[in-house]
Amino acid sequence: MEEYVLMKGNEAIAEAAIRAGTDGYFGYPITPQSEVLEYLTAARLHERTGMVVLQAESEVAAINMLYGGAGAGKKVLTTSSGPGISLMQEGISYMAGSELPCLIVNVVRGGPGLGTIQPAQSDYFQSTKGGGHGDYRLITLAPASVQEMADFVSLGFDLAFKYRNPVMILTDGALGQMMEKVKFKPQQPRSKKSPHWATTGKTPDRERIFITSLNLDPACQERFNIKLKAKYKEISEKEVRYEKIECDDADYLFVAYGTSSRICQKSIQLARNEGIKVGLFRPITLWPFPYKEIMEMTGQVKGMLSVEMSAGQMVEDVKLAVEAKVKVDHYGRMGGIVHSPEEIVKALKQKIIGG
Amino acid sequence: MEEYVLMKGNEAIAEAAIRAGTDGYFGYPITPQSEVLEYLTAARLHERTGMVVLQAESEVAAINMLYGGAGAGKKVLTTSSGPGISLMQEGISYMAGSELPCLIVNVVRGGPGLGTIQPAQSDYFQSTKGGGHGDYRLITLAPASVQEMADFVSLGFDLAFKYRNPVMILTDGALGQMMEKVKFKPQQPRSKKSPHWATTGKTPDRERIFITSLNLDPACQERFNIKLKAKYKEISEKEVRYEKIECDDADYLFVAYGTSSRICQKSIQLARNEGIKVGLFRPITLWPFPYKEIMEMTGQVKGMLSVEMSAGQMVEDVKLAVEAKVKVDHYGRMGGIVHSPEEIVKALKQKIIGG
Amino acid sequence: MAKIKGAIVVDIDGCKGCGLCIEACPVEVISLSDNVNVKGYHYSYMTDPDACTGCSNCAIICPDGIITVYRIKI
Amino acid sequence: MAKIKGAIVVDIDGCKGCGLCIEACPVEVISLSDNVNVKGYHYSYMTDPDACTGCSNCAIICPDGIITVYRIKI
Amino acid sequence: MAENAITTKELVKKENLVYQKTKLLTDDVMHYCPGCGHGTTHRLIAEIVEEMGIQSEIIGVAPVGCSVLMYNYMNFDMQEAAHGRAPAVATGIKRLLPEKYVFTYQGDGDLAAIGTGETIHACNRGENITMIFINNGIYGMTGGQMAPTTLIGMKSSTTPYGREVSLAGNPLNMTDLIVNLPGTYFVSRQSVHTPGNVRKAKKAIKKAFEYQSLNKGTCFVEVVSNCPAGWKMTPVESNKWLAENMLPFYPLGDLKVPEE
Amino acid sequence: MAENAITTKELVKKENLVYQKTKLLTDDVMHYCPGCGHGTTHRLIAEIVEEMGIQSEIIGVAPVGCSVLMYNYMNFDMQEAAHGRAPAVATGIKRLLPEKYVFTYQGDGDLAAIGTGETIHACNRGENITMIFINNGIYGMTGGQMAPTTLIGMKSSTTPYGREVSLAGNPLNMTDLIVNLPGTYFVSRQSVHTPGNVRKAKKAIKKAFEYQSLNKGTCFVEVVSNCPAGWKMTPVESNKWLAENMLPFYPLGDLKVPEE
Amino acid sequence: MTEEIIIAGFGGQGVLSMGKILCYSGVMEGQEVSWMPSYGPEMRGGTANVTVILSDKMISSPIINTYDTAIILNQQSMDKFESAIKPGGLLIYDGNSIIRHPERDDINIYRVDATEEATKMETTKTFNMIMLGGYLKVKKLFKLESVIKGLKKSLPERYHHLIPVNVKAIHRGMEIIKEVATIS
Amino acid sequence: MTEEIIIAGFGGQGVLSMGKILCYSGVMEGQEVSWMPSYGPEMRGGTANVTVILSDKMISSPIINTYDTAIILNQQSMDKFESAIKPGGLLIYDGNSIIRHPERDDINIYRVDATEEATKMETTKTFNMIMLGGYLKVKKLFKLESVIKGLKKSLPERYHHLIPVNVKAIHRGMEIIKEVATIS
Ligand SMILES: Cc1ncc(C[n+]2csc(CCOP(=O)(O)OP(=O)(O)O)c2C)c(N)n1
Ligand SMILES: Cc1ncc(C[n+]2csc(CCOP(=O)(O)OP(=O)(O)O)c2C)c(N)n1
Ligand code: SF4
Ligand code: SF4
Ligand code: SF4
Ligand code: SF4
Ligand code: SF4
Ligand code: SF4
Ligand SMILES: [Mg+2]
Ligand SMILES: [Mg+2]
Repeated sequence: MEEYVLMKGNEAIAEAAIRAGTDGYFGYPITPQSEVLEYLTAARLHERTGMVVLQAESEVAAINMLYGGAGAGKKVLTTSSGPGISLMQEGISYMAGSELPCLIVNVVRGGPGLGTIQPAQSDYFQSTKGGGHGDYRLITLAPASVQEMADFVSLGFDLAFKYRNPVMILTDGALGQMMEKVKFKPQQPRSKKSPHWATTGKTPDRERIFITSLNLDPACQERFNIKLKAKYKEISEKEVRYEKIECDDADYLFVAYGTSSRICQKSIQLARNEGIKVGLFRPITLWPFPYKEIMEMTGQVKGMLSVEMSAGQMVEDVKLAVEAKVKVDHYGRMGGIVHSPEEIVKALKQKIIGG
Repeated sequence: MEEYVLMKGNEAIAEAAIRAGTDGYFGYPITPQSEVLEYLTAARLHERTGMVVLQAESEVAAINMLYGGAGAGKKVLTTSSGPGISLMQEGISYMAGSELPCLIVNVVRGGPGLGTIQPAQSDYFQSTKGGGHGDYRLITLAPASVQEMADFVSLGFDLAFKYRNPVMILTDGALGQMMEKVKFKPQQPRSKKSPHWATTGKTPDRERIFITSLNLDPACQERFNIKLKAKYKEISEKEVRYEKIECDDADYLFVAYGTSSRICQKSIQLARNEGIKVGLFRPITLWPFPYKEIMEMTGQVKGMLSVEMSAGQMVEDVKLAVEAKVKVDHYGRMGGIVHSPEEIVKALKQKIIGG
Repeated sequence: MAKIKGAIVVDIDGCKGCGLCIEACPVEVISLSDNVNVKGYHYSYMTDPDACTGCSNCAIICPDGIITVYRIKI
Repeated sequence: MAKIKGAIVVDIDGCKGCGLCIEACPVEVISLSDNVNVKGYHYSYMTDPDACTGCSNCAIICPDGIITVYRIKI
Repeated sequence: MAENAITTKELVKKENLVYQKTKLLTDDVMHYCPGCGHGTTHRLIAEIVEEMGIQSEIIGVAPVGCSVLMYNYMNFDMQEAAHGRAPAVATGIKRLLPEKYVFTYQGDGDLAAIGTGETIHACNRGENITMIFINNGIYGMTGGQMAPTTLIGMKSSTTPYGREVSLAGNPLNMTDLIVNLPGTYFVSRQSVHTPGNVRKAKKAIKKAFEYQSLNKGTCFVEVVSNCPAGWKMTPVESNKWLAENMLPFYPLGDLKVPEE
Repeated sequence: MAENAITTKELVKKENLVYQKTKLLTDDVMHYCPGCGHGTTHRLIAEIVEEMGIQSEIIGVAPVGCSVLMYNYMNFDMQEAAHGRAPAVATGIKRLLPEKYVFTYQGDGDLAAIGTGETIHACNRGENITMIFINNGIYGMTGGQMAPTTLIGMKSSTTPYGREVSLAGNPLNMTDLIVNLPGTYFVSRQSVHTPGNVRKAKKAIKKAFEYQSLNKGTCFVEVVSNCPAGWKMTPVESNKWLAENMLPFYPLGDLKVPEE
Repeated sequence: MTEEIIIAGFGGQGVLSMGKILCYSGVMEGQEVSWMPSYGPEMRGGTANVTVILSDKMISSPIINTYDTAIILNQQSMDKFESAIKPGGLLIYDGNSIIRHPERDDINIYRVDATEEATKMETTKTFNMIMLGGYLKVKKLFKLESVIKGLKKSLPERYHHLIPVNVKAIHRGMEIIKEVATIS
Repeated sequence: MTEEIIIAGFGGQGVLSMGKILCYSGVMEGQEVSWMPSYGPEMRGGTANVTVILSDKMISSPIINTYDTAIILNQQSMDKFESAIKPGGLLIYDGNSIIRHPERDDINIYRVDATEEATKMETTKTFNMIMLGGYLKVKKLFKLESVIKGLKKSLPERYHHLIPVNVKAIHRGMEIIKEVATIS
C-alpha cells in the first residue's frame, strides 16, 4: 500500500481512474468537476498507460463517445454535473438499452437550470429512478469521503462490467472540491482482452457482433425488458451496500448519504451529548436501495429523518422501505447550502421526536 | 359546440393547439407523434392564426426555442417521444428553474434506448420525479382518450401559465395513433397581452426584465428553491385530478392511467362477470399524484393492482399513498406490448386476491 | 469477331420489382413479370436472354443485390 | 492656432487597475496609483492633466466604462 | 446467330461468373423500400470491405434513420448509435481501437440536423474515420418529413406545399461546409442513381476507406440518393428527379483530394 | 503655456463632455476580471442600443460563459439561455416577436463547441437575429479550459502542454464556416484590443443591428477578445498576445457584406 | 351492440381509409367508435392493418386480440388473423389476393373478388369500397345513407367528386360477395 | 484534539496552499485532515478562502460555520469571518492588508505584518509562509520537521529548491508575530 496523499475528491477520481486501468475518458468542462479532466490532461497518459483523454465538444458527444468505447469493450469514464448529466440522459438510456458498461460521475450542484455551482443532492431522483426514457436502472454509488471517491471508481467499473450496465457515482461539489488524505491502489494495467460481446472486428472464429438497443418487434423488446428486469432484480439482491454508524443503541435514525451523511455524524455527537440516542444509516448504493435493511431498523428505532441537500427525494425510498412502521420525515437544505450539524439535531427533535 | 370529428390523438393535439390560440410550435419528428407537426404544417397557420410552426434541427433546439418563446410570454408547445424527451431534460430543468410555462407532449414508446416505436408507459418516473437535474416538478397530465388529448391542451396551458411551470402531457403511441370521435372547443384568438414577467422590450414605464435560472449565491438559490417548493405544495393541494370508475362497491382496485386505464375498464367487466367486484382509480394528474384520494380508498378495498405498460413505476407512488394499509402489487407489460383485459384479471387474482 | 454473351439470374423472391435494372439495361432485355413473388412483388426477369451482354449494369444498380451475372466470350 | 485641451474623470472605486487606458493614451498621461481603492485595486489617475487632448482613447478601451472625458478648444 | 447459340443454362456456371452478391452481405432481405439507394450503398460498402480484406478489422456505426438496421445486413461488427451521434460513437471506438477501420453511415437528418455538432467536430478534430453520408433530402424512416437538405420547393410531409425559405429555412449543404475544415482529408460527393454513378461512388468510398490507414484525417463521402417512398415516386421516377433536381444543388465530384 | 491655463475643474462640465458611460449600462460593477474584453463589448452594445433608440424594442440572450450575468449590466430585457442554446432561444423569441430586435451574445465554448448545431442551423435558416461571438480562445468561466478556438500550441488548463492536434484536434474557425451559409447576411470579424479596433468593432456591431430591420438574414460579428485570467497574463500582455497570435489565425475584417 | 373488426392487407390497399369510413358511419348513427392502426416503418411496402370497434357503449380498450370480423386483403394477413376471429365470427377476404384459402369451420366465411372487380371499374382505387360493400351487405350495420355521410366526412373536400364512384363500388361489393361457408 | 481553521484573503495570496501545507503537516503526524475551499467564478479577483480541519478523530463535516482559528488576509475577510471565531478562539491577521482592526474581546488576537515583511525578503511569494509561521508559533501544533515535510509534499518537485526560502519565511513569521489582545 502506498502512502497517504492529500487530494481533492475530483483529483482522486482522476488518479483512481488511471490506476484502475481506464481506457478512455471523454468529458466536457463544468464546475464543480473540471479538475478531473484537468488532472488527466496534465498526466500525459498517451505517454504512460495509453489511456485516451478527450475533451468532447459537449456532454451529448461525450456520453456517445462512451457508448462507442464501451461497445468496443473498453473501460470508459465521463464526469459532469447537473446540466451536463441531464444532456446525457438519452445516451445513458441507450447504454442501458444496449447493455453497455461505463462509469459516469455526477458532481452535483444546486439546480434546477443553471442554478448554482455549490454542492447539492438534488439529482437523486434523476439517478435512481431513471432520468432517461424507458425502463432501466443505473447502479448508483454515493461516496462520503475522498477515499471513497477513489475506491468507488474501480468498484464502479467492476459492477458495470459484471452486469453490463452503466454505473453512476453520485457525489457533490463539496466532496469534489475538498481535500482529504487518500491512499491509492497500485497501478493496474489496462486490459488486453476484450469481452466476448464487444465489437472489435469480426474474426473468422466468431459470428459478427452488433450492439443495439433497437427491437422493432415489441415481443422481442418485451423479452429484452424482462431480461433487464431480471438483471435488475439480481443486482437488487446482491449489490446493496450501506453503512451503519452508532446504530446499536439508537432510538432514532438519520438516513443520509454522501456529504450530508458526514454532517449527520457530527449531529449524532451533538444529539448524544444531549442524551438523544440517534444513529446513522448511510446507503452506499442509492440504487439498489437498502429497503430491506432499513425496514429491519424499524424494529428498533422510533423514527427516521432523511437528511438530504434537496427538497426531499431519498425520503420517498425511505418511506417505501419502512411501510409506515415508524415515522419518517425529511429535512433538507437546498440550492448549494450544506446543513449545519446543529440544525439537523433541531429538525430531529421537531419533526421526529417531538412531532 | 361543434360536431364530432374522427381524429388521431396526435392530430387532436395539433387541432386543439390551434384552437387554444397557441403562439408557437417547435418540434422534431419522431414516431409515434410526427403527425402533430405534419398536421400543423399542413394547416398553413402563418396565413390563419399567425401561429409559428417550426421544425427544429433537434429536440435540444426545440425545447430551447420554447424557452425563448415562453420567456417572451407566449403559449408554446412541443411534442416528442422517449429519446427526444430525454434530450430535452436540461431544457425542461431550465424552464422550471426560470419559471417559464410551456406544454410538452410525450407520446411514449417502449425503451430504453431506441427501443421500439410501439406504445408504452415507461417514462412515468422521468416525467413525475424529474428526469432533469435539480429539485423541480413537472405537472403531468395523462389523457385516456382522444377527447382528452384535445382537452388537456388548453388545460395544460392554463396550468402552465397559472403556475409558471412546464406541463407535460404524458400519453403513448396507442392514444397518439388511434382515432376516436372528438369535439373541439371553438377557436380562441391568440392572446395580444403579455404577462408582466415576459421579456418583450423594456418600455419606459417598467424596469428591465431578465429571465434566468442562475443564482451564484447559494442563499439566493435556496430562497428560490423554497419558493418553488411552496409552489409545488400549492399545486399538490389544488390541482390533483383523477377519475373513479365502478368504485362504489369495489373490493379491489386497479390503479391505471392512459391506455392501460382503458384496458382495465374491460377487465372490470370481465372480473365482475366472474363476481369479483373491482373498480378503477385513474389518476389524471400523475404529478401531483392523488396520494390522499388513493389513501382514502384503503378504507374500502382489500388490495390494489397498479396496471402499467412498464416494469413498475407508478406502483411506487401507489405504495407511498397507501402506507401499507392494503396490499399493493404491480402488473406490467413492456416493450410496446399492451395488456389484454383477460391477463389483467388473472394478475388481479394471482397477485392481489389469491396472493 | 468475338461475340460476348451474358446471362443474369434473378433471385425471384428477393426482387422488389423496383424496375431499376430494367432502366439500367442497355439492351433492354429485362421486364417485370406479370406474376408476383411471395412478397407480392412483380419480379424482374429476362425477356430476351440472347441479347444480354453480361455488362452487369443491372446487377450494379440493383439495390438488393439479387442479380448474378455470367458472361462468356464466344 | 487653436489648442485642444482635455480632461478625464476616473470613477476610482470602479477601476480595476487593468492598465489598458495607460497603454491606450497617446500622450501617456495616465498611471496607476500607489494607493488601492475599496476593492484593493491600484486605480488609474492622470499624472499630467495638462497634456490630455481629450481624445477618448482611454475611455473607449476601458472595459468597465468608468472614464468620463471632457474636451475644450482654447 | 444460331451458330453462336449457347443456352443460358450452359452460361450460368462458376467460371463465367462476373457479378455476384458479396458474402460480406448477410442473407437477410433488406427492409428498404423497392429501389432505395440505401441498399445499393450498403452493397458497395460490403464489396469494398471484401475487396480490401478487412472484415476482421472493421467496425461500422449505423445511424437512426432508415438504415438503422444496417447491422442486420453487414457481415461484420457494427454498433447502432443514437440519432445523430454516430460520429461521436465512431470517435469513441476509433480512439480506443486505433488500428481498426471505423466508419459511420448516416442519413441527412442524422448527420446534418440533430448531429450537426458531432459531424462538424469529428471532422474538425480530424478523427481518422470514414463517414458515409446518404443525402436523400428527406427523413425516410419517420415518414417523409423535411430534412435539412430538402430542396427549396420540394414537398415533404412537413413542407406539404413545398419548402419555403421564410418558413423552413434554406437547404444545408453539409459537405460544402465540412470540406473547409482542416481535419478532413478526402471529401467527395457521389450518387447511385445510374450504373455509371454507382461505379464512381464505389471508387470514392473505397478511397475513403483506404486513406483511413494513413491516419491523416476524416474521409467523407456524400451519396446523393433517392427516397421513392418519401418523395412519393416510383423508383425510376425518383432517380430521374434526383438527376434533374438534386444534382444541380448537390453537384457530384471530389471536393477535397490529398495532394499526391 | 501659462496663457492657455485652464484648470481641470473648469474643463469638467457638461458642455465639454465628449465621452461618458451610457445609461443603457446599469450601475452594477461588472464581475469581469480586470481588462477583460467582455466589458468593452458589453459597453459597445449598450452604446449602440442607445444610439439607435431601441431600448424598448430589443431583447438580448445571454450565454453560459463568463458573460452569463450580462443581464445584470444591460438596461434592457434579456434572457439567459442554457449553454450553447442561445441561437435556439433567440429563434424562439424572434419568431414570436418578429418586430423586435433580438440578439445573442456568446463565448466560443458556447457558440462553437456545445452550441455548434444551434449556431449553424440558426444561421442556415437565416433567422433575423444578430449574433455577437466573443472568441477568446478559452473557456473563461470554468477556469481556462481549451475552447474549440484555442490555437495550436496554446496552453489552457486542459492543454497544459499546449494544444496538440493529435490529441485535441484543430482550432475551429466558426465564422469562416457560417459565412458560407446562405442564411447569413452580414458577417464580420473584429477585435477590441486597441481603441481603433474598438471603434471599428462598434461600427460592425452597429451594422449587424441595423441590418436586422431589413429581415434579410442572420448578422454575425465575431469579436476576437482576450482572457487575461485564463491566459495567465496581465491585461496589457494579453492584448499584445492577441494581436500577435490570435489575429493571424482569425484575421479581422468584413467577411460578408450586403451588395448595395 | 359491439362489433370488433380487423382490416388487414398491404399498405396502399386502402385499409386505413376503409376503417375510417366504417367509423364515421358509426358516428353518423351515434355510436362510439375507435380506429387503431398498426404503425411504424414496417408499414412501408409491408402489411398494414387497422382495428375498428363500433359500439353502443363506451369503448374501453382500442387494442384487442380477437375479432368479430376480419376483412383480409392479402395472404400474410390471412396467415396472421384467421385464427384471431372469435368462434361464430365473420371472415371476408379478397379472393384475388390470397393463395391459401381459409380453413376455419367455426366461423362464417365470405369472399369478394374485389381486385378483379376494381380493375373492371373506372379506377382501381375503388378496391376497398367494393370490399366494404361486401361487408355492409353481410353485417347490415348501418343505413347506406350513414355510410355515404361517413364517406363524405372521411374524404377531403377536393375528392368529393369521387363519392358517386365509391358508392357505386359499395353497391358492386354488395352484389358480388359470395358465401363460402357459413355455420349453423 | 480538533482544530478548525479558516484562512481567507484574496485569490493569489496563497490562501489555498497555506491550508494544504497545514493539512500535510497534520498528515505527517498521523492526523485526520480536511481542506475545503470556496470555489467558483467569484474567486476571480475576489476573495478566496479555505476551511482546514485537523483532528485526532475522524472528521465528520468538512463544512463548518464557526472556527477555532481565523487567519485573515484582507478586509473583506475580516468583515466576514471575525464574528465566526468561537469565543476563546484565535484571530491572526496581516496588519498591512486591513483598514479596520478587529473588535472582538473574547478571542485572542495576533498580528503579523506579512506584506511588509515579504517585500523585504527575496520574494513576495513568501507572504503566506510568514503568516503560517506566525500561526505555528502561537498554536504549536506540529514539530517544525513535520511542517517542512508537509511543505515538500505540497510543492511540485520543480519548486523544491524554494523550500529553504519558505522555511526562512516561516521563521520570520514566528519572529514578527505580535500579540494584539489576549484574553485571560
Ligand atoms: C432523438 C431522436 N429524435 C428523433 C428520432 C426519430 N427519427 C428516427 S430516424 C429520423 C430521421 C431519419 O432521416 P435521415 O437521417 O435522413 O435518414 P433516412 O431515413 O432518410 O435514411 C428521425 C427524426 C429518434 N429516433 N431519436
Ligand atoms: C451543459 C453545460 N455544460 C457545461 C457547462 C459549464 N460551462 C459553463 S461556461 C462554459 C464555457 C465557457 O466558455 P466560453 O463559452 O468560451 O465563454 P467565456 O467564459 O470564455 O466567455 C462551460 C463549459 C454548463 N454550464 N452547462
Ligand atoms: S447484364 Fe447488362 S445486358 Fe445483361 S441484363 Fe444486365 S444490364 Fe442487361
Ligand atoms: S433492380 Fe433488383 S429489386 Fe429492382 S426490379 Fe431489378 S432485380 Fe428486382
Ligand atoms: S482622453 Fe486621450 S489623451 Fe486624455 S487621458 Fe485619455 S487617452 Fe490620454
Ligand atoms: S482601463 Fe479602466 S479599469 Fe482599466 S485601469 Fe484604466 S480606468 Fe481602470
Ligand atoms: S423510406 Fe425512403 S430512404 Fe427509407 S427505405 Fe424507403 S425509400 Fe429508402
Ligand atoms: S475569466 Fe477570462 S473571459 Fe472570464 S471575465 Fe476573466 S478575463 Fe474575462
Ligand atoms: Mg434522409
Ligand atoms: Mg471563451
